[in-house]
Amino acid sequence: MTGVAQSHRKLLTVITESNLERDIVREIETLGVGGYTISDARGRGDQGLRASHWGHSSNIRLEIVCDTPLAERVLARLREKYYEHYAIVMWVVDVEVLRPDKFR
Amino acid sequence: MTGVAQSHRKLLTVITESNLERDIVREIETLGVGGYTISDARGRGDQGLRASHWGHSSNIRLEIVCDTPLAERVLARLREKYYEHYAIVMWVVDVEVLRPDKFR
Amino acid sequence: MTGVAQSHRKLLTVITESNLERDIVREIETLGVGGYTISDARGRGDQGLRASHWGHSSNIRLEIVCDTPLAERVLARLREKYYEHYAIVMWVVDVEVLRPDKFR
Amino acid sequence: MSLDPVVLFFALGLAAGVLKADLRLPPAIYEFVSTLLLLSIGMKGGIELARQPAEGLAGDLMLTLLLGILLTFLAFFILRGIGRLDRSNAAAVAAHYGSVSIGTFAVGVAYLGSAGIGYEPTMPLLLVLLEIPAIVLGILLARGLQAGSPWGEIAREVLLGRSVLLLLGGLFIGWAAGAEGLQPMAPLFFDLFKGILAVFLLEMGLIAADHLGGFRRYGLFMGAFALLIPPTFAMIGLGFAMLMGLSLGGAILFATLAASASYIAAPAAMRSAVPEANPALSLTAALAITFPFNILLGIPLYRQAAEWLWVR
Amino acid sequence: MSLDPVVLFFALGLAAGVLKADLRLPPAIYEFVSTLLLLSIGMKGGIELARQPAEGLAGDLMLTLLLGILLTFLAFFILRGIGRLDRSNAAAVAAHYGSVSIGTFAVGVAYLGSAGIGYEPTMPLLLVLLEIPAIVLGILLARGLQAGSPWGEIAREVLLGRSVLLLLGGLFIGWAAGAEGLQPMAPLFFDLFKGILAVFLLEMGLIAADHLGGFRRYGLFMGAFALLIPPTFAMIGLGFAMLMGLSLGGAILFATLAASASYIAAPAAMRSAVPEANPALSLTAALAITFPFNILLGIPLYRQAAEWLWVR
Amino acid sequence: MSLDPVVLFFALGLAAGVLKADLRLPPAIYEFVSTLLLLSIGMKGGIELARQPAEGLAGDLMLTLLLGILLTFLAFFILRGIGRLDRSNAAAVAAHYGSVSIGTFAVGVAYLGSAGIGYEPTMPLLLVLLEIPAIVLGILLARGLQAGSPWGEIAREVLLGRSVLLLLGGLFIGWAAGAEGLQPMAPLFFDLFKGILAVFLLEMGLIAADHLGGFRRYGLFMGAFALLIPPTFAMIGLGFAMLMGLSLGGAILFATLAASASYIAAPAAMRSAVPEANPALSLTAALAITFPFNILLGIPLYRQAAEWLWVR
Ligand SMILES: Nc1ncnc2c1ncn2[C@@H]1O[C@H](COP(=O)(O)O)[C@@H](O)[C@H]1O
Ligand SMILES: Nc1ncnc2c1ncn2[C@@H]1O[C@H](COP(=O)(O)O)[C@@H](O)[C@H]1O
Ligand SMILES: Nc1ncnc2c1ncn2[C@@H]1O[C@H](COP(=O)(O)O)[C@@H](O)[C@H]1O
Ligand code: NA
Ligand code: NA
Ligand code: NA
Repeated sequence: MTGVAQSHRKLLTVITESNLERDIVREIETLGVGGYTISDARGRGDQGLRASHWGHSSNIRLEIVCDTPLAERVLARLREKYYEHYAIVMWVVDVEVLRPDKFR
Repeated sequence: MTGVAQSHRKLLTVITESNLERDIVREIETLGVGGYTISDARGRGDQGLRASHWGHSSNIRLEIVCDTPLAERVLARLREKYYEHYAIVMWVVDVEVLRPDKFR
Repeated sequence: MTGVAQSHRKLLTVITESNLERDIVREIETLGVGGYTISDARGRGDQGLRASHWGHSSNIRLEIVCDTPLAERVLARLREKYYEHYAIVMWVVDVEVLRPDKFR
Repeated sequence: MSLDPVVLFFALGLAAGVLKADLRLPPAIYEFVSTLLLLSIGMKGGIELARQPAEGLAGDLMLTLLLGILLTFLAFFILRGIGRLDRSNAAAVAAHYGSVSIGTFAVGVAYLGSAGIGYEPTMPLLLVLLEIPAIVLGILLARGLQAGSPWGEIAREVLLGRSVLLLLGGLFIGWAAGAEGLQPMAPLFFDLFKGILAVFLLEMGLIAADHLGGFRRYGLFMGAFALLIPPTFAMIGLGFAMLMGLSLGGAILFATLAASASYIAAPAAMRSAVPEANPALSLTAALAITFPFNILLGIPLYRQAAEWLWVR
Repeated sequence: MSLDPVVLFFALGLAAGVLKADLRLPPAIYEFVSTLLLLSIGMKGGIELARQPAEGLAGDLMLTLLLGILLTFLAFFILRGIGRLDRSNAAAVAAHYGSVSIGTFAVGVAYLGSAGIGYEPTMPLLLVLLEIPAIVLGILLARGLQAGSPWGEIAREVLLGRSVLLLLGGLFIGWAAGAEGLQPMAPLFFDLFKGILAVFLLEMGLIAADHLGGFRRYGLFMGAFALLIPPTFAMIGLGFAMLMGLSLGGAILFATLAASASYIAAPAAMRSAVPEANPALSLTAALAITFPFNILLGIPLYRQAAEWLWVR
Repeated sequence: MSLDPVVLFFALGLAAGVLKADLRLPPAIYEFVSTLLLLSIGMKGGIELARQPAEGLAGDLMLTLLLGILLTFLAFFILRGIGRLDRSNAAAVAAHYGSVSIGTFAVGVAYLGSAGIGYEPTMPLLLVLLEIPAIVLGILLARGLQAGSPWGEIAREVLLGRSVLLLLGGLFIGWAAGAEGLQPMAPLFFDLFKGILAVFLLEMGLIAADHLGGFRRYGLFMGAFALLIPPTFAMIGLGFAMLMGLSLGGAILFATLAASASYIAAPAAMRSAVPEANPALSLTAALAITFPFNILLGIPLYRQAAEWLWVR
């Protein structure tokens, strides 16, 4: 991966229930996440179809670009807190960023 | 790519016409895709601007995390069925996931 | 990264203020970008929370798949024009694509 | 031959669209507004139906189906013969023009309302029936009777489409509950009808403006087609209306239906069943020319023609 | 025991949903429509309250709280004892049935309006009060008085929930401005009420249809529970209404509240406080069985029972 | 000096916002509601205009432009001189206060309606004219007459902005169709006006609450500025209203316009033309202080002042 930009970071993507938004945002901010992006989504997974136009069963798509240690902490925390009872899926990608200072 | 998470998978992203949603979902489920995420999008490509607020010409953004063979099957099938006549674009990224069992 | 698809490109993701959409699209089209995808988003960063349901403070999420030189030109141009005064964040990922001709 | 003020909203939307000004309403509002219009139209019909049961309905339905088939064939042969369009595109465009536009029908209903002219309560039913054969025929003309055609899926899409279901649902509710039962809902569904139609037309003006540009691309023939087919089909519609013995108001609405081109059901069906046809071609014609022509000039024109024939 | 025509819209939505037809309105419209309903109901109550101040309110409020607690316990023990549900699921379902459904209440209000039966202006207040204890109790039954429970957060969610706030806000506005002050707003909030309710019920029909499928999964007991609890709870509600000395209309509404099951506040609270409970179980029962039962059969039934008891 | 009940909805929104309760309506509804308000206001003006053609309009327009320039300069020098703001921020805030708020104007219209006071039909035209010079001047004050300024783009944004176009479009439709022609649309555009305004104000209360927090950051001077400028500008507006020979109602509305601060057109224009200015600074002042002040206290106050001057 030769860089068009200067620094390497992790992009953590989380798909989960929209009703968790408030809670999850509070959680990741406590862990030190300073920047994130959220958009609305629908989908299917082990918990079945989550495509209702209704609050009860729609998803959000949360993206966090940060360094590896923080990504690991966030992954661990979300897994521990939500994996058992909620619809949630996470994946991680390597990204290059322009201004590393903006992403811890 | 050293892992914050344990396993490697492919993330296939498809941008296409919203009116294909029902059809494409049926198609990928037939191929064995058990999980996917969809959000609404707009954009421009070879088929021109697709940014109308109207059903006729808006896009969806479909994401599937799965193993390489399944990604290849999905790519091949969508290419064969939709490339000729529909607005569609696809790309693939390497991702790390926490629980490989959730992604075939 | 062994290829399920044939060619390598860069995926540039830009998160920025929705009111810049018109302006940024004009800018990247001038630079030669032929295809892009936009969706609506909210989030937090150095400029604070941008989650109002109101036009003033919501975000867009812009994705461009293109070759490395074009990605570099777009990055440089957006940085120069918007970094100082606007809420904006960008990152780059390596992607594989099926039909390289669709992405410059 | 005066215009109904509601079309001024269409003009405002068109002007804003041409100036690239952002008057666009969110899609959610467009859907809300069109849902209310469809339910209103259906309910009005249903209430009348409960009052004065339709006679000779079977014959009218047959003739309506026949008209749908006739118009689609006619459009197809003109497009192939004179326009030299390839088979798929000719079939797709023909399906649009053989089918109907509910927005145009709503303007017709408002127009008759202002003019104080009554019409048959079965019109929403005829509308639904005129929407369908053109779409089926369009697909047949494009693909023949191949095995591979997803007929089941297409039937679902057409018969259970939003507009068909809301119209028929409204018709049923109006019929079952009657004028008195629906009295408490009248403020939303009947009193607001024309205001809601105004909002709808503002939006249609913006959408039409989006498609105006398409014209330079598709040239003179398509422009002439989109402009001349409506009055021609309207006259054929008047002929059928005579055969069916419709009232003056019914005849005007029936001609309006024949003259109108679908921009919701047909495009969706053609996109999935005839993907090789260029969707922009049909939409440009239907939205940017035929729709404005019908609501601005057509409807008053068809009224004059009908009056000339009916009140002789 | 005649149906109000507004439920025909529910039937249309249900039919469309079962046919998998896409009549769904965008979520934005659903929120708009429910906001208007909540404000209307609150404002109506507030206007009456300003006119005839409530007497003996404190006693009514106490009894309402008591009823909420009683119904939740009753549901819980039936679910545990007869249904053999595990503790979390029993508690979650009990919270839904001890609490109330505002949509059901709105249909009750429309029903009384058509029938020309008045009711106490304090009903919206009792509604709010009946919404709350079941949720708190549901959490307690599931988790006990553990230290870890996020009570602060839960209190916030329930007390500052959209529906509670809009109802109380409307009540306050109606009380402060009075009928005369709100006169210019009557066209939106009062004249459109029933039309808006029709749109809301159309949507509810579609949502109910989505959950119908759940039933094969949860079996006979849950079906019977969702069908038998409403009339049972309604009778208990009538008993309390008698104790409180409510009017005929007030008693019918109070019974309707007792019979109804929450599908907005309770699901949200249970999801965050009792995550191990299966949310589909409660929602299926409340939305796909209890809600339709109440608006189609229940309300006229509770009216008959109340008339029998009140007009003796 | 009594409040109009419609502001109770603003208070409800504000309270909910401060309590961080989620009463927010989807953006689609906000746009729908504001579109209806803008069209209504324009149409009302247009209908009156058709009835009694405006005399001496040219003079009024000139004076309105002049007022816009005067207010912007005044605000700028106060912000620079007393507030010690840097040039860009002073210019941006000045543009907001030299321009107008349509929401405030709508409350003024409703207020006069309740009070039974008439006003000149040209007010929507003056509104549009007062919106523009402040924005242009604000950019000039920030950047000087540099070559690089995207004037074309800015002119587009301001002149073809949603609110300008809807107001002028409504004005034109009202003028062209007249009261009689618009009669069938009155239920939506006129009867619902105040209810729709109530929904709009509920939302504005929530938005204002979002910006309340900004105040601790920007300190005492900005608070005082946002509170004292409105009555000051209102008095200057009354002076101009006298020069223009406006009626009592016209003068109250004109003062209200002068007192109001833009929170839609100006923020958008400043963000793109003066990006170095802090957008939160102007918005906080305009939304969290000036808007509430004007609708809660200002309008009744300006009325008293106007009555004192006009009815002497
Ligand atoms: N393999 C996958 N690829 C993409 N998105 C997924 C995948 N699996 C699940 N999701 C998303 O994550 C949400 C929750 O997943 P689950 O917990 O498996 O129900 C689903 O509703 C989907 O939107
Ligand atoms: N290079 C690209 N980068 C990102 N998105 C693209 C690109 N090209 C096309 N798209 C998206 O894919 C859709 C269909 O593309 P096309 O088939 O080229 O018209 C467009 O409307 C865009 O949303
Ligand atoms: N570390 C991050 N990860 C993901 N998105 C971010 C991050 N930082 C900022 N953003 C997004 O970019 C927008 C602008 O960022 P900023 O310029 O830092 O305010 C924010 O509103 C977020 O939506
Ligand atoms: Na036709
Ligand atoms: Na209950
Ligand atoms: Na001002």
